[in-house]
Amino acid sequence: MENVFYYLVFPGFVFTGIAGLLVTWVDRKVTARIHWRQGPPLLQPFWDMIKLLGKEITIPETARKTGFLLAPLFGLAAITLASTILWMSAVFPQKSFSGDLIVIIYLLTIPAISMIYGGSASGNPFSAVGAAREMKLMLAYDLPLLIAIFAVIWRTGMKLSFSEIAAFQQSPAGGTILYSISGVILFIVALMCIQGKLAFVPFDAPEAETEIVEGACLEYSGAALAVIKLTKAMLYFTLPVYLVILFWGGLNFAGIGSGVLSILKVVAVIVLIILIKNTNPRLPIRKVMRFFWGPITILAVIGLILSMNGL
Amino acid sequence: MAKIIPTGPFHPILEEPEFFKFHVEGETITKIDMRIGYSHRGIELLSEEKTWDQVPFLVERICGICSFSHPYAYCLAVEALAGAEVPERAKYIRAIVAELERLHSHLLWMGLAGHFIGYNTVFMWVWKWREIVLDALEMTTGNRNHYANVKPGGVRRDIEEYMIPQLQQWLDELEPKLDMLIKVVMDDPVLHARLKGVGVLTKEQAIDYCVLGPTARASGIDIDVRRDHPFDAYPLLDWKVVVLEAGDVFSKAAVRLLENLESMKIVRQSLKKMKPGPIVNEIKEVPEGEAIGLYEAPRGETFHYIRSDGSNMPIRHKVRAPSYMNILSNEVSCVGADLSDGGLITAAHDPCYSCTERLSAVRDALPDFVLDGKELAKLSREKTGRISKEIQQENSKIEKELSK
Amino acid sequence: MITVKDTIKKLEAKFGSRISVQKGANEKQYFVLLKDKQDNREIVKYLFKDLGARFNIMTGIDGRDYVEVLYHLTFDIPGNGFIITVKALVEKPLPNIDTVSDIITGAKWIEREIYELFNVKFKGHPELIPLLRSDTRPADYFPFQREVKDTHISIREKEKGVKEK
Amino acid sequence: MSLFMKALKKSPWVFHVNAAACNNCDIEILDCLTPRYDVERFGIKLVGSVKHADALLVSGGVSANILPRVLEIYEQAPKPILVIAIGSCGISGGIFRDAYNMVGPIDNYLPVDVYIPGCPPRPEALIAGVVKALGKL
Repeated sequence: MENVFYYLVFPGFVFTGIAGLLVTWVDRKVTARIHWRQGPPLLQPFWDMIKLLGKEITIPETARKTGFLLAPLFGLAAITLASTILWMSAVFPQKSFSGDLIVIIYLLTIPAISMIYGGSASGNPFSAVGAAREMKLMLAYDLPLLIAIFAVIWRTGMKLSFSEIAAFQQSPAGGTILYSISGVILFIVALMCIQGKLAFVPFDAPEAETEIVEGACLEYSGAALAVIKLTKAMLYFTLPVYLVILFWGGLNFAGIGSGVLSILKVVAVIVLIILIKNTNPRLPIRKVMRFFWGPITILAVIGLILSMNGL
Repeated sequence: MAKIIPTGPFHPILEEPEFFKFHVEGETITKIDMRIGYSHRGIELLSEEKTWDQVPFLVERICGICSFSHPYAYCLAVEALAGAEVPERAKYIRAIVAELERLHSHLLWMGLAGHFIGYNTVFMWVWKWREIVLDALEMTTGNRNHYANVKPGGVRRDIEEYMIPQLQQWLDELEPKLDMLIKVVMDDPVLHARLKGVGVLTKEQAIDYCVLGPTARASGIDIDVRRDHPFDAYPLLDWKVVVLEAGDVFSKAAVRLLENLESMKIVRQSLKKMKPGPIVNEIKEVPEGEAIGLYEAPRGETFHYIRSDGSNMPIRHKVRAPSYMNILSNEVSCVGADLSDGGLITAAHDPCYSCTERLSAVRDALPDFVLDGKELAKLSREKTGRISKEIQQENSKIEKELSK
Repeated sequence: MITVKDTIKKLEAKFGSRISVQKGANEKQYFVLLKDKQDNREIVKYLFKDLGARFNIMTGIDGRDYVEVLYHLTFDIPGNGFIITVKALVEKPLPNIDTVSDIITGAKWIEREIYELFNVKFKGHPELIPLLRSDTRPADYFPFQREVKDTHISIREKEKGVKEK
Repeated sequence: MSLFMKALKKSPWVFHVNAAACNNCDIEILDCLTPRYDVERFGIKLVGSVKHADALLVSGGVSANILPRVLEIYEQAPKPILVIAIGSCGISGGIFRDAYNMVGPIDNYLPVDVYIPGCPPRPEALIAGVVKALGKL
């Protein structure tokens, strides 16, 4: 029973959902401020969700019904699981099992796959284009991300569980990954990949709202659209936490001071993402792939080599 | 890719139904077919059922951005036919409202062009400043656009004394912003790299296609109806016509930017020179005959031809908006450009249907793929992104050499 | 400095009896009536190429038994620009006239529009297809023709026909 | 269901259809986005796909060749959907009412909830119109 509470309420669905929606609110507010606009009120994302839940779900007859409706639910389930495991390793270190890093890596790719499946199932040419681009984007950022994570595992002495990685970084012997040359390089690589995973502006070809009209989620409406937007919001909250745990000495809520510090780290990563989002134009999907396979992968390999011989 | 049939999805760029088909080899455009007429409303037939005084209301609703130019050209035609003389004060009021509208139209295009290249903040800021011009227009004529201010023989609404200081204060508020905008555009390396040499329209092509307004002045043709066919207050004021030579998208933007300053000058001088007096002398009856009225709209010369048989209604009224000639020049200025610039060039001369709602590129081997207007906007934004990166790299290289 | 006076003199010298010149509404607008519509290419070419006029637009006016085709050419001289309009009368049953789009490329679209609205065929036009092409209008419906326009009500009937289809 | 209605009032997503308008109503809709009016404060968002929309802003008296497309858009929109006719062209066909290829205002074909008068209607009127439409729910 206790696990159900963990999955559904505390670090799981409810907590991440609310936090995710708050983060999207911060994002919309900051972008509006840059435009000298006032931006939406605090509860706006919540009202959007509730409204979408009430709207009618229209299914185009060209769509494969079951796939079209189930795909978003897969994405939501995956992100809930991922965020629960992530937070469990931070709040109750003894609960985390060895190898949960590998589980998280898989779980975090399922939302993208669910978007691809949903987009192509909807039968609309626009969404087909959106789904194809999402696939290309996934291929692009997966390689450098895995190299960066492997470098972290190598640095912490081949440990595969979050709590051990966090413990290693906090212990005087290890020292946080970020405070070393290779650490900084790996952090930048991971940040770019996170930006790609969230499909934000420099790499938002799949769902570019002024491009192919909302991309893959064009045909979704009502509750199905609410699920997609919620998954995106929860991703927006979970990925910075994922980054902080791997690269920035993990989250520990032992004392008040360290708890506040780790929250600030997460906020810092979010602000970084918003900054990248607002300061550069969009890249076409071909350029995005070339960008990821070219400079970013080379950077990741350099980071790996540097961290191998102890820099 | 399958055929995409968007039917008016909203897009921050003003979308009006216009359809371009680029024939593409690899990335460069070889040929373009254009199809217009989606919002053809048969206005010329309607104006034959309206009296001389009702036609300005119809003619001003041809297009939302130049809603003072069409009635103004029409009234000049009627006044030529009736041989009426417009009172002095009415001439200045007409010049003020006309130039304010030119400012409002150029700023609107600036914002949209900024969005098209990828600078969303420019879009928001320029439209924020444009509100000042709309306030001025609303105070002097009562409406933000569709001013219903000009009528054959004079003007409908007078500019009272208390309005003048407020107008001058607004203009002083706007002037520094325009200068800042000009500085930003003139020496922003990314814009130079992005817009220079793109979609060039040489002088000979411009003459052959008879393009008008800023599009012609950007290609070195020194024509401006306000100076060549002088009417009303323009010969009494001193201002100059901005002419550039390069004919590319950059000089089309630069011509518009510098024209804004000229319009400000005209409005300021007219406000000073205006003396109290009557603002209209009614035209009793329009004799039989035909006449032509020309006016320099923000996008070029508008042409109105009227023919009357002495009755109180025109029997034929021909209207030609400037974009009618400018859009045709796409045929030449687009060829040779690469696809991501295609949308930018068609939007560069600010066509009155300023949109590329649907654009399909036809590749000989592949089945043709349809790019929505928005996709075009994305392509052009990416190019900006790429160019700004290259420039940053160059700058960093230069700094490294300097620092050594 | 080209002025109105000597342009008219040049025209009369070159075309003499084939044209008759009338003054328009004011000093700056002159109308040149062509006796025979075949001369339209020659006079437009002379005005556009030799005298350096700018082609403004063409207008179609539907008369009882002929269609008037007007070519408006403008001279932009700072301070005293003027407009010369060449009028050609095209008899009704089968209105057709030579195209000028090979002399002035800018005239391509307006000739297609006049063809679509007045049914005037321009011989030699590269692709004479309707310009506005609203797809619900039957091919033989020319809204600007006098027979259709005279009785305003008839437009509504014809229009109703279009709507039911 | 009142919570859903309250939510609908708080975040109305709007989709714009240009049925042969003179592009001035489109400019005023764009003006609502700009810093001075900024409709995002009320949660109003302009969406690119009709599937996400709660309200249809139809501007312009409908012309013959755009009518079938506007009807198709209406069918695709998820119900409950509001139809708001913009400007005097939207209400009565305006000054182009008896042009030969205009087929009458939008309410001959779609159930219209709110008419926003004005040529062009001011941005404030547009916002008030959308808010009034929500009140009708």
